Amino acid sequence: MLGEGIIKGMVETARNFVGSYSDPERLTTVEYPEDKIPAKENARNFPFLVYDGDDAARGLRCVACQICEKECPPKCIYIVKSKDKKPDYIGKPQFYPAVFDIDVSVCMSCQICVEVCPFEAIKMDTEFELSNPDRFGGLLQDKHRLAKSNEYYHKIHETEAAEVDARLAAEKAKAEAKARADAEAKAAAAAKAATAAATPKPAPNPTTVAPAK
Amino acid sequence: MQAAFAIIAALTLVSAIAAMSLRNLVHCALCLAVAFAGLAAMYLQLDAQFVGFAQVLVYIGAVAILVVFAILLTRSGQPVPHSVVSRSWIAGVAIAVLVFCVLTRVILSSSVSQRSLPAKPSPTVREIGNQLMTWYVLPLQVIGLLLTAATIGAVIIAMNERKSAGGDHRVTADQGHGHGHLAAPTGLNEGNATSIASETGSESPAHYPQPEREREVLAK
Amino acid sequence: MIIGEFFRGLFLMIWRVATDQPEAKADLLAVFPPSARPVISAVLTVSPIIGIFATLFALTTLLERKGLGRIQNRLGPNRVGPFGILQPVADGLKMLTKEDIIPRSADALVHFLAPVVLAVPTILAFAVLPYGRNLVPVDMDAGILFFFAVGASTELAIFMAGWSSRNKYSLLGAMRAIAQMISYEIPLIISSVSVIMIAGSLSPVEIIAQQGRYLAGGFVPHWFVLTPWGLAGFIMFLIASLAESNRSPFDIPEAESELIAGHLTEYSGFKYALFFMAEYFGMFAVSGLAVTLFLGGWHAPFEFLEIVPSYVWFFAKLMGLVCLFIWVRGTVPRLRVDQLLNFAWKFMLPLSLLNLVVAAVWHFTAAWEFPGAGLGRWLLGAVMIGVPYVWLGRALSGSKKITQRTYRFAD
Amino acid sequence: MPLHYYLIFSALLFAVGLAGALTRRNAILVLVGIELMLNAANLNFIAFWRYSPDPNAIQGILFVIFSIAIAAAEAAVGLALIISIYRHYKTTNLEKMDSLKG
Amino acid sequence: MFMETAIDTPESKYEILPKTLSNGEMDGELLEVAMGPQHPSTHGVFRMDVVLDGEKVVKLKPVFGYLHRNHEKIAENTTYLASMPYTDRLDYLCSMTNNWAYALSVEKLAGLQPPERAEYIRIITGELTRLVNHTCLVGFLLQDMGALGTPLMYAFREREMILDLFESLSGSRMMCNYMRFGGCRVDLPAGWLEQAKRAVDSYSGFLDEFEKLLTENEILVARTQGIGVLPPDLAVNASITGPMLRASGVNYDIRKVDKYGIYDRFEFRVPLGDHGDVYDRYMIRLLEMRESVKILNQALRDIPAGPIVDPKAKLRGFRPKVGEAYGRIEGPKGELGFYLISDGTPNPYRYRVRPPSLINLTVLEDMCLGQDVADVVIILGSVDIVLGEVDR
Repeated sequence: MLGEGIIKGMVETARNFVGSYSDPERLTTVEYPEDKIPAKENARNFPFLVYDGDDAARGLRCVACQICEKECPPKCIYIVKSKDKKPDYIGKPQFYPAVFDIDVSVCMSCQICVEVCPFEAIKMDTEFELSNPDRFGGLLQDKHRLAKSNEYYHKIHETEAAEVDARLAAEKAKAEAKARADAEAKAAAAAKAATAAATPKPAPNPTTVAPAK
Repeated sequence: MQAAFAIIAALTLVSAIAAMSLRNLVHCALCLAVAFAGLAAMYLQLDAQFVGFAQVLVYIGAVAILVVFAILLTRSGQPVPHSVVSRSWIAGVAIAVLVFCVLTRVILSSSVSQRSLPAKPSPTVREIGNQLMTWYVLPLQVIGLLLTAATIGAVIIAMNERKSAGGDHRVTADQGHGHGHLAAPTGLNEGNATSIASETGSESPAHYPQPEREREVLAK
Repeated sequence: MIIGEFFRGLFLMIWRVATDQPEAKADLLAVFPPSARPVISAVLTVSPIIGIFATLFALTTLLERKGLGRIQNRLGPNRVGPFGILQPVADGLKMLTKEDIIPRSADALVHFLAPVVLAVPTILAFAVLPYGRNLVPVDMDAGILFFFAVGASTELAIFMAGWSSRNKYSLLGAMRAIAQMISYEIPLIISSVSVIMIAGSLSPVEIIAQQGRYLAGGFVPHWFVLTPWGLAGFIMFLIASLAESNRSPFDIPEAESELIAGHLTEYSGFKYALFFMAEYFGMFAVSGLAVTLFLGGWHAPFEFLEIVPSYVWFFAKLMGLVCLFIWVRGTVPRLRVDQLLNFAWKFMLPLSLLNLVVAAVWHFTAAWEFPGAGLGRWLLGAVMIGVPYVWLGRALSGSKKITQRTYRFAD
Repeated sequence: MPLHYYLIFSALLFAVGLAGALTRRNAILVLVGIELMLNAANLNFIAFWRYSPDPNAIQGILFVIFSIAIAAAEAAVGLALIISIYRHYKTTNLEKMDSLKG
Repeated sequence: MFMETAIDTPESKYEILPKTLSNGEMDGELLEVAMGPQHPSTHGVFRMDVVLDGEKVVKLKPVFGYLHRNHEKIAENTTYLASMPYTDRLDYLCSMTNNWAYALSVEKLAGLQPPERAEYIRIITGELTRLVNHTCLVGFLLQDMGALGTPLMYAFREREMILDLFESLSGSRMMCNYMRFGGCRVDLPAGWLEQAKRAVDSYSGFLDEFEKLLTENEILVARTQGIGVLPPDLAVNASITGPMLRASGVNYDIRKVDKYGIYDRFEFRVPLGDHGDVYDRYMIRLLEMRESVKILNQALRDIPAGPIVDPKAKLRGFRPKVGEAYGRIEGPKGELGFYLISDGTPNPYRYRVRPPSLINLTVLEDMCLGQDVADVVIILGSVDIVLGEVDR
């Protein structure tokens, strides 16, 4: 009969109307500035640079190898390598980024920089409230704004950070053990040991790893 | 009373003149609606409520709309390059003025026109209805018949005559304008669909059986 | 002295209105010189109507947005004021402060006049509705005719809006609007004619007076909606009034997904607000007429509830219908133009004409005396309107071969 | 207010309608002119009824009601004719519709 | 005009074409309307130049390219991996299947084989994506029909659950960028499968609710049945794929034809329509969602433990050997394929997308001729386009 389907539909909407009061599960809306959905552990928004210890300038893991700059699909990373070197977490002298800029307005949050980084130096942040009245300067993040501590990394990605730390600790232990063994052996092999130290995972010299183009 | 009459009369007359003299036909139609509204107001002023409302309902609600529709359907809304009045417009105006003069002469010479306003009558709707259904029932029926005939006639006249207009409006699919670009050769049936599928797929046509004719009733 | 009299009159007026007493304005008018009285009286009548309906308009927009939100499992507006109550104020301020854009090629005068021409008749329509026992602005002998006459003149305003915008969508929307409004005016009028026939009057006051009785010990009101022809007429009146007020599923003139906003496309700011307001006013007016014709006007549903002031019932019924409109809007998709016209001409028109016959039969069977005559009458009327309903409904959908489809499944 | 005010006004309206019907080129406006003339006549009926010695004889009103109905029918048919002619000639200019041949 | 009711003759669509159109003149009674690029229901920046006779369409020209982003050329100038996030943006409603199709073609090129668990994850995410897409589509379609948001909001309510799943899996709700060559990026987080099971279980309830709400609605039925008919032969000749093709009654589903991934292990059926009109396209999508729920139930039940990436796969310095490959999947909108030529460098030599949205759009005019303006909107809605994919 004509009208039957419409009445069925109206019963359905009435059920939803009542349901929205009796069953708050139906309301998926979150009233944003007051309530926030807790960030998922895997959530990603924009990259940041991890540093160990307290000093952002000294503890920065990035060695300015520029792999992420090359792999970045929208090319939003800009790196200038330093002239001098500073010791990394193992103690080996490495370059560090004199300039490390990420243009957040260009970044598309794809996480590829994180995946290709051999040094666990760049990670994804869950912070998304970056709106800014300055369209260009305000969204161009430099090294100082990007640098966040390892503790912060632990806070936002607990499982992942624990894995990363374990891996780095293992590598450090391995490297130290090797260095100790080598130091006990010969002074002449010391130079060779330095190159061998990081063979398993982090490449010894970034320039050799970067894909030649 | 006098003031109200003066205002209504002036408004009606101005809009009637505008309706007859403006270049843009849609403006003419809108002015016509104003003139009709003014006349309705005048009926109300003469204590003829029912007629006044009927005037609004029929003239503004229907006739003015019909005029507007006709203007749109005949694309007369655009301004015309030539003069809007005919070549013999002077004669037309002269005749109108003449008619007006004659009428005025007659009105002013008549003794009836000097009659003053009698007491306010109270024709109820019920009374009008009673009259219509008793003394005037034949005219009412005739009007009903006329309206029916007019409706049918108008529909038939204005009906789209494309179907009978014939050849000059028709183009075939091929000479059209690229409609044929995807038109399939006739006779392509499901068998062809199967063969196309087998070209792209890696399996043999046997793997694209026609779906079983198992019919599932949608209703659950 | 005069001021004291004035306030006494004002107080008396409010008191008398609140307690359903007649001659509410008399004492207040006595304060003024006789020559000024007609004007003052008109102002005293018109301003509360406009004020109340403007408030109702604001509340309804909020109610609609809240209700639709809940139907859609959203929260609805809840930012401005507690529970979003001040949202209409914010909307109004936004509308008023927006730039008033007139397209360069538009016909500026007609473009300007259209919202005004639309707003005037919709407000005029409130003049003949009885809001309470002694609350009728103009007790007109041909009140219903007046209502339909002013209702008919809104079409021209919509055409003006659509044509003067010089926008193809606007023009299409205006053409659709006119076609729709003319088509649905006929079932609207004919379905109310059945009431006029039974009541024997075009006066809303008289029609309500005829519905003022109670049956079955004061628990069954003598409303026209409780008769077979009245129920059918009421439903048809509601459907037609949905179309008249351009509400979903008949919101074809401003079909958002097809014609952007139809005749409103080129309007902004205050003019748009006027259109919006006129649309809601039209909805109130036509719902008020439905209440008057079919739902017993300001009469209470049960006799013992007559002690509640009459206007409360009127506005309660009015808001009930408005909520129904909102509910329908939240459920159904939009019809297409030709289907809409088909529905009007091939379904609503024959059915409403038939309803006239049913009303006549009802009138003439009133003399039935045998036991169970009341029930028999009811059933006769119900069958007379129900069978053609089913048949016409089938014919209407049968032309498109609407069937329950089955689907094949391939493994 | 004497009756002849209304009558003269009605005559004026009639003359305007007549002038329009006689001078305009567009067929629609000619029809509009005729409508105006009909309205002027209706006004006469109402005015005479109102000023008649026995206003309870409502023939004047009934006449106008019939006249309105006829005018509506006339407008509908007339405009349908104009649309039909427009389909044929692609114009609504009366001076161009001068041949009997289709 | 209002007296001419319902001239509904799709078969006479060529008859009403006036001759004047071909020599550039407009007949006095025709109205040319540009629907779009700024129009509420063109699903993005898309334009249809429509010639109307009253409200009937006599000519329709789709104009697209407003959203062209040079996707294919960009991909030829970046590494294989760097194109992966760009595929998310093709059809932004279903990034998972886009990722999958691209990963599949690169795997063909490089000879990688994803492990078992990765295949299962792909099936699960792919079918979830199908649910997301079809849910959105029916919501948008009904919105176009004027149902004022209610079906759309119900659809979005359900979609939210799946997007939550995607977010906890890949970190992003819509731009998942989750598949990798030879597997997936990360393993399922703890509790994900249970959450997914809950979401899938509640989906049948939602579909029931949705069908009760509208499928029997007289207005919907009258608006959609017999509208925008796509005959099967035309559909095949225009290489239409996906639900649109199946609604026309042609049994062609790449999940069955190619059995890519591990689709041969799952029990599911392919619904087919008989009329090829908008109603069939709508119903086919609803029925397909029910089939997807079936697949998901099986996959969530059977998913094994194990690695998620082929150990041969390399992230950095990925250079497939010289060759070409075409990988295709049954995307929610139709056959989504990626054609790649490798010259041994880190960048593909040629990269070409077969976008189902674009190819399904080619029959738009044939479906719309003789219909009303109002129908054009719902026909376009039933084609299911995403302009990101059409314009690339």
